[in-house]
Amino acid sequence: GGDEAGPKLELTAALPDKPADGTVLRVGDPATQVALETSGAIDDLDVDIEWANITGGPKTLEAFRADAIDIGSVADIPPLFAHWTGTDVRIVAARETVDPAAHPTYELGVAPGVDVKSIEDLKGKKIAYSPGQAQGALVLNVLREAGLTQDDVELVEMQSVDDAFSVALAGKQVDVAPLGQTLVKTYLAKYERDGATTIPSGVRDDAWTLYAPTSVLEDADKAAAIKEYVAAWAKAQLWISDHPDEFAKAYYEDHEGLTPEDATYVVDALGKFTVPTNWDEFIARHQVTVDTLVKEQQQEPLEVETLYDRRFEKAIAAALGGESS
Amino acid sequence: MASHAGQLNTHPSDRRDAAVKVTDLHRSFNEAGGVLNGLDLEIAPGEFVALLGRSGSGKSTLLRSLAGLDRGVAGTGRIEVPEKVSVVFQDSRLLPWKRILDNVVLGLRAGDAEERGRQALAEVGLAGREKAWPHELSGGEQQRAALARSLVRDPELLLADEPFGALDALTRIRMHTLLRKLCEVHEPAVLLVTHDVDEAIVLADRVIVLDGGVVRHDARVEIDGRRSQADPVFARLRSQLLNELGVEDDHDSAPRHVARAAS
Amino acid sequence: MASHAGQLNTHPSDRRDAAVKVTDLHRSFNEAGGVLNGLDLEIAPGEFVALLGRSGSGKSTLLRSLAGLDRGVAGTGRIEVPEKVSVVFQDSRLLPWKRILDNVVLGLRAGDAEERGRQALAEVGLAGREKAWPHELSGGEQQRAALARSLVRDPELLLADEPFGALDALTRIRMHTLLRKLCEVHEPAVLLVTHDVDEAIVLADRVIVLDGGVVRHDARVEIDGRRSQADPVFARLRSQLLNELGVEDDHDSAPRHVARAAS
Amino acid sequence: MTTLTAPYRRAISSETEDVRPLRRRLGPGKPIRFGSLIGIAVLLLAWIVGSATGLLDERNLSAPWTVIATGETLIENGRLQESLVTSGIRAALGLGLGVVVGLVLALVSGLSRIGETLIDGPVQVKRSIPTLALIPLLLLWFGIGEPFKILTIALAVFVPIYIHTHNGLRTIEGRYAELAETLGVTRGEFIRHVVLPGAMPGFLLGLRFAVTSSLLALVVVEVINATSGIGHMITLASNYGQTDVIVVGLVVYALLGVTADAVVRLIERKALSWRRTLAS
Amino acid sequence: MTTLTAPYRRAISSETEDVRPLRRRLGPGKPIRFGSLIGIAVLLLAWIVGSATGLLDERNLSAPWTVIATGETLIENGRLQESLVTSGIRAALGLGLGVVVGLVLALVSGLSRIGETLIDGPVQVKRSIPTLALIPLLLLWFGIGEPFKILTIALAVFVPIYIHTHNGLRTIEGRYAELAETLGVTRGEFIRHVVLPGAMPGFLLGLRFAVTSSLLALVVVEVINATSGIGHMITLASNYGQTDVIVVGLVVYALLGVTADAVVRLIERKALSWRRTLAS
Ligand SMILES: Nc1ncnc2c1ncn2[C@@H]1O[C@H](COP(=O)(O)OP(=O)(O)OP(=O)(O)O)[C@@H](O)[C@H]1O
Ligand SMILES: Nc1ncnc2c1ncn2[C@@H]1O[C@H](COP(=O)(O)OP(=O)(O)OP(=O)(O)O)[C@@H](O)[C@H]1O
Ligand SMILES: [Mg+2]
Ligand SMILES: [Mg+2]
Repeated sequence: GGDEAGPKLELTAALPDKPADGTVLRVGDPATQVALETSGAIDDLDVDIEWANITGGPKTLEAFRADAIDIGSVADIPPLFAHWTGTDVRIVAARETVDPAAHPTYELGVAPGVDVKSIEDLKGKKIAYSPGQAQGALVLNVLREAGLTQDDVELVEMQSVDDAFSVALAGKQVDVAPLGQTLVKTYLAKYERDGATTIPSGVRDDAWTLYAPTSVLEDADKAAAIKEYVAAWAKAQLWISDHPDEFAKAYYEDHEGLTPEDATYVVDALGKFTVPTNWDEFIARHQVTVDTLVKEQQQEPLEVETLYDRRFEKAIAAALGGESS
Repeated sequence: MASHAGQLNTHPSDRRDAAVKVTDLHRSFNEAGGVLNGLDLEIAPGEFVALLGRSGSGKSTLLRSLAGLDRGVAGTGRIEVPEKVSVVFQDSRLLPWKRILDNVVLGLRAGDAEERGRQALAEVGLAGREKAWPHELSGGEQQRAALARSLVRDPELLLADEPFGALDALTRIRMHTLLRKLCEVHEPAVLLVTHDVDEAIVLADRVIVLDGGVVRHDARVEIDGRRSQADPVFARLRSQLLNELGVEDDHDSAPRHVARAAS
Repeated sequence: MASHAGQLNTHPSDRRDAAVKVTDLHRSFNEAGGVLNGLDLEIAPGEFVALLGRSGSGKSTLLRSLAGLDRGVAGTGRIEVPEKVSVVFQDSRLLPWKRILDNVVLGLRAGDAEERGRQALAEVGLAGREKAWPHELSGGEQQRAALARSLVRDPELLLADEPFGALDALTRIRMHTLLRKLCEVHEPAVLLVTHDVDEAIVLADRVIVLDGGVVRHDARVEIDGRRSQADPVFARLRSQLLNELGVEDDHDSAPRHVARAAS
Repeated sequence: MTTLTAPYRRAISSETEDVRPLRRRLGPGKPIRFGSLIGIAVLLLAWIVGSATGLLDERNLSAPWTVIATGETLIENGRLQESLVTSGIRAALGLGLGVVVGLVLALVSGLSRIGETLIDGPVQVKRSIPTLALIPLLLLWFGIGEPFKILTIALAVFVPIYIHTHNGLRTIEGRYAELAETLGVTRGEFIRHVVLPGAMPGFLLGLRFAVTSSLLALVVVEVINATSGIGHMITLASNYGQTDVIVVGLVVYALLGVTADAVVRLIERKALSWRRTLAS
Repeated sequence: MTTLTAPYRRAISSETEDVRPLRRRLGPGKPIRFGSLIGIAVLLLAWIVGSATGLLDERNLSAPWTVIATGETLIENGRLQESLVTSGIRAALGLGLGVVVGLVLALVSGLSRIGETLIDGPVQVKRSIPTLALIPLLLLWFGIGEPFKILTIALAVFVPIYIHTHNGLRTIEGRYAELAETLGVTRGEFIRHVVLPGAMPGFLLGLRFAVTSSLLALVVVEVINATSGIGHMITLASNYGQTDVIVVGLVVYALLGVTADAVVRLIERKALSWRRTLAS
């Protein structure tokens, strides 16, 4: 649980510079942890951090609600669902990929023998669709880009647990399913010879965020700690971009147990990261996604800007100085 | 020993009056009819009563009532029994998961329980079988182990349901002697069910016959000293009891076909 | 009936020679010593043999050998028995999950099985109890149900292990009569274990005594017609058998303390 | 004389008395009617009080009234009923199939050593492996349609049925098998009259587990290609973090589970009325 | 005379013969030594042959040799041992705790109707609810550290222990309780000498389920904030679609499960040697 709370801080008040001694920030962000440890930057960090090996939307949200972590690392969808289901959160950091078109997070896997060359060909196809997950939002975004509606395709509702999507493709249970980069590699390795392919989704899916419950940000000490953390986090993302081999080894190989080849592949596929010091575009793109979800999933309309705590935008900018765009 | 779970009525005036006092006892298992129908019975302290009766006449039912084991059975009546009651069940009822000696000393809280258990087993002729499992004993051996278990705990009232049914003549006589010896030392009241009229007369101070759910016949055995079948008193009592049980005094009186004997 | 699972040796020459033929039978449960030590026994077809013996002398062990139920027991010897063997176990062994009638007709493949079951139950005095559960019967009633189950299937060999142990005198006589009647009709070979010497003499063509793991004594009962205890031949045989069992011919001969009888 | 004569049952009429020796009862005594409902009521009360006093955070465990309100909404828009029907059919089919398979395997393996040799090991292997990890293989073999779901449920169900029936069967007292041998019954009769009734207590205990297994398996199978069903409802809600819907789902589970268990135990009491146990 | 005299056991020496009446055996007969290993060997053989002939697609179920190679790699870089140790400690602690809790609850609920009233209902509710759905509450109460993991395993374990022991206890033959009452044993002695040995078969069957439950629960708890462990290894591998690693994990599970089961069954045979059942 959270230790004794620090002084209360308005969400609009300026961020304090230093947390009180003994403030511990509980972070669910293993990739950054590894990056900081490998680069040695962790020694420069001024706050006490308690790392939790937790990532992904549902798990971080669960951990927030259980007051088990203070800040989590997810794509741009989980904060929306957190908001829509009544957990007040704020996005405190944002990351993009340098060349998103060449380094998509997801590609569309196409089942062996199914003729889909571009997203326009999706009409009439069976598409794996996981409503609550990032992959689900991606499918809706893709349909929007392709000028299709849900009625033009057959959405097969299933959760993207583990490799369920690639298995469903291999078994020709669905024609198309979004696959993360790690699964793309194994999927093609296994089924390319049967005629399996992947196509680019054509939509940006590179948004990555750090988010925290509002209650954490209202704690002056925690907020100060997060300010320090996001700065270190930003530098770590850039370090990752600059040291792909070291990161591949440290994180994907040693921490996640991939083979060296797979690790290299994943890092290459994900490309270089950039940490924007101005969030305007990032928020605008996020709003498009939100609007799609509002339209297609009948969610409550949302001005996504309100989910961003832009005090940290400045903190990140200050930390990075001239290092990033 | 039965623990003092309930209200403890001590009647100093009753003392030595009766060990067992049963008044107007009714028990029935179903609407069809009662098994015990207003039975009255009194057993003096130290008195040895043998209980005879047809198969299904309610002997075990009565014993279970006296032992307080028939909570679920419908009926009325008043039963007074001493605190320390020991029961030898009609089935030997050894715990199958305990070796013989452990079965015998179960619940025995004396310091020398083990030693007494061994001795009791030796007395019933099972020395050396202490470590056997119940299923490794013959029928008669099981019965003797159950007897040893009962005797080792010096009850005030011993309820024994055909404790010698599966024993051969010699072993049976040995058990009689043993039981009698223990009775002389500890003077418990005894209610012993048996089908053997001779056994009843040899062992008991009083023989009662259960029939129709009541004590139909109640005969004091007035033979002093050695009780022999040859004794005319013995023979008369025997004949009388057998009659009561519906048999004329001969172990077998049905005509036997000559044809069969010759085959 | 035991099925023809094995090699079927038909010896036409043996016919009517012997129903049971046991040669040099050894059985032991542990290294300590054998229970049966080279036992030889022959029973003619239709012959009624009563088996006496001390408790623990191996009577049940012998019966189980004959019934082919001792697969796990170490031993040697040759046993020949007829195909249709029926066993009355020392415990009544009713299936607790079947009502009495279902227990009796279990495995009976005659068309009128149910009817015959009912009749058998009536014959052992259990008419009207067809639908009772085994645990609702008294000890003697269970024993009679088990007897009915055995008799209803017309065996060539009946192995009965103390089938009357829990019966009162009258019921016992009735069962004797019933058993004898059935034997006359179907002429099975019978090996009946009993502890009651009188019963053995009354019922059997031959009485054998098991001791030390062999047949120690083998006496033909040469009494024609009604067998009465009063008959001197009966009395002599009785005395002789009791002697063989280690008892002098009196049901009880231990001295009885006067002090106790007076208490 | 010291007598121990506490009234056990009061006199039926004024004339008759019923005084029995009172022995300390060592068994559990008479069943309390609807006893197990009392425990559930206590649980419910704790929930209500906890929610009302704020001891239970509404975000982690919705309050009962929230759950009722959400439940009403779900019933109004028909999702709950639809889910119940879909899941009910799936669970029932899976349960039926699993019970039959488990029973047959248990009989074969219980009655012949060769059968046991071939069946028992693989079943132990199966039950050591998380069902979730088997899903990819099952998907490949059975597709993502209803057959996959029903077979997966059956796979979850057959294990407790098999183990319990096999165990129940193997622990039938040997003397009853001896008896059957001397009665010369056929193998079929032996199974019908001795093995099945003798293994019945084990089977019924297995059934209690099987029923809950079939319900729990719904959560696993309805993750894939399901558009309705209680498991689907819960999974979806937990992805969205809709605590109130999850709790509605859990309440439904609890209701189904407790009811099914009570039904099996009722069957148990009826079917095993011949037993004289500590409980009776 | 028609005799049925097939040799049952051959003569030990040339002089002694052993001819016994041959009766059709209705029980399962003598156990085959290491019988259950044969079934597993057959399974293994099917896997090998299937993989070699290509009937089993390497992409869905890695071939045994691939699995061995992967296993070697995992052992070389120490991941497998580390996972085994971490998971082993977790499972053992959870199992121990769960067994104790389950046993105590079963005794209280089995021997007193009031205890049953309060305990039995909630346990049935607990076991009807998917553990996955309980995770949020457990996280809230116990945090995300080791205590959470061990307690969650214990929660999964105590259910079969409770149910089986309770059932075993309640089905002890009533006549043994009667006997104990007439022997005037104390409640403690009754529990020690009658209840526990009488419920032992039930308890041991429950233990067989509890052991696998503790292993399976690893997959659930090691999803959350774990950095090593067999469950974590499998989850991670399936995130990345590493079929071979998954299968290594499953093989480890199968090995652990089958071994643990065999151990419990050995204990069963030793502890219950007094029984004369169809199996003996
Ligand atoms: N639990 C029961 N339910 C129904 N009837 C029962 C039950 N127990 C006993 N009876 C019946 O009550 C009668 C008396 O039974 P009880 O056991 O007392 O006889 P018994 O005199 O001991 O006979 P036996 O000499 O054969 O042991 C019998 O007819 C029996 O069938
Ligand atoms: N399974 C067994 N294991 C070890 N010893 C046994 C086993 N069965 C019987 N015995 C022993 O073998 C001996 C003979 O037993 P058996 O049952 O044949 O006696 P019995 O003559 O029938 O005695 P009873 O008249 O008491 O029934 C006994 O001493 C008994 O303890
Ligand atoms: Mg009786
Ligand atoms: Mg015997």
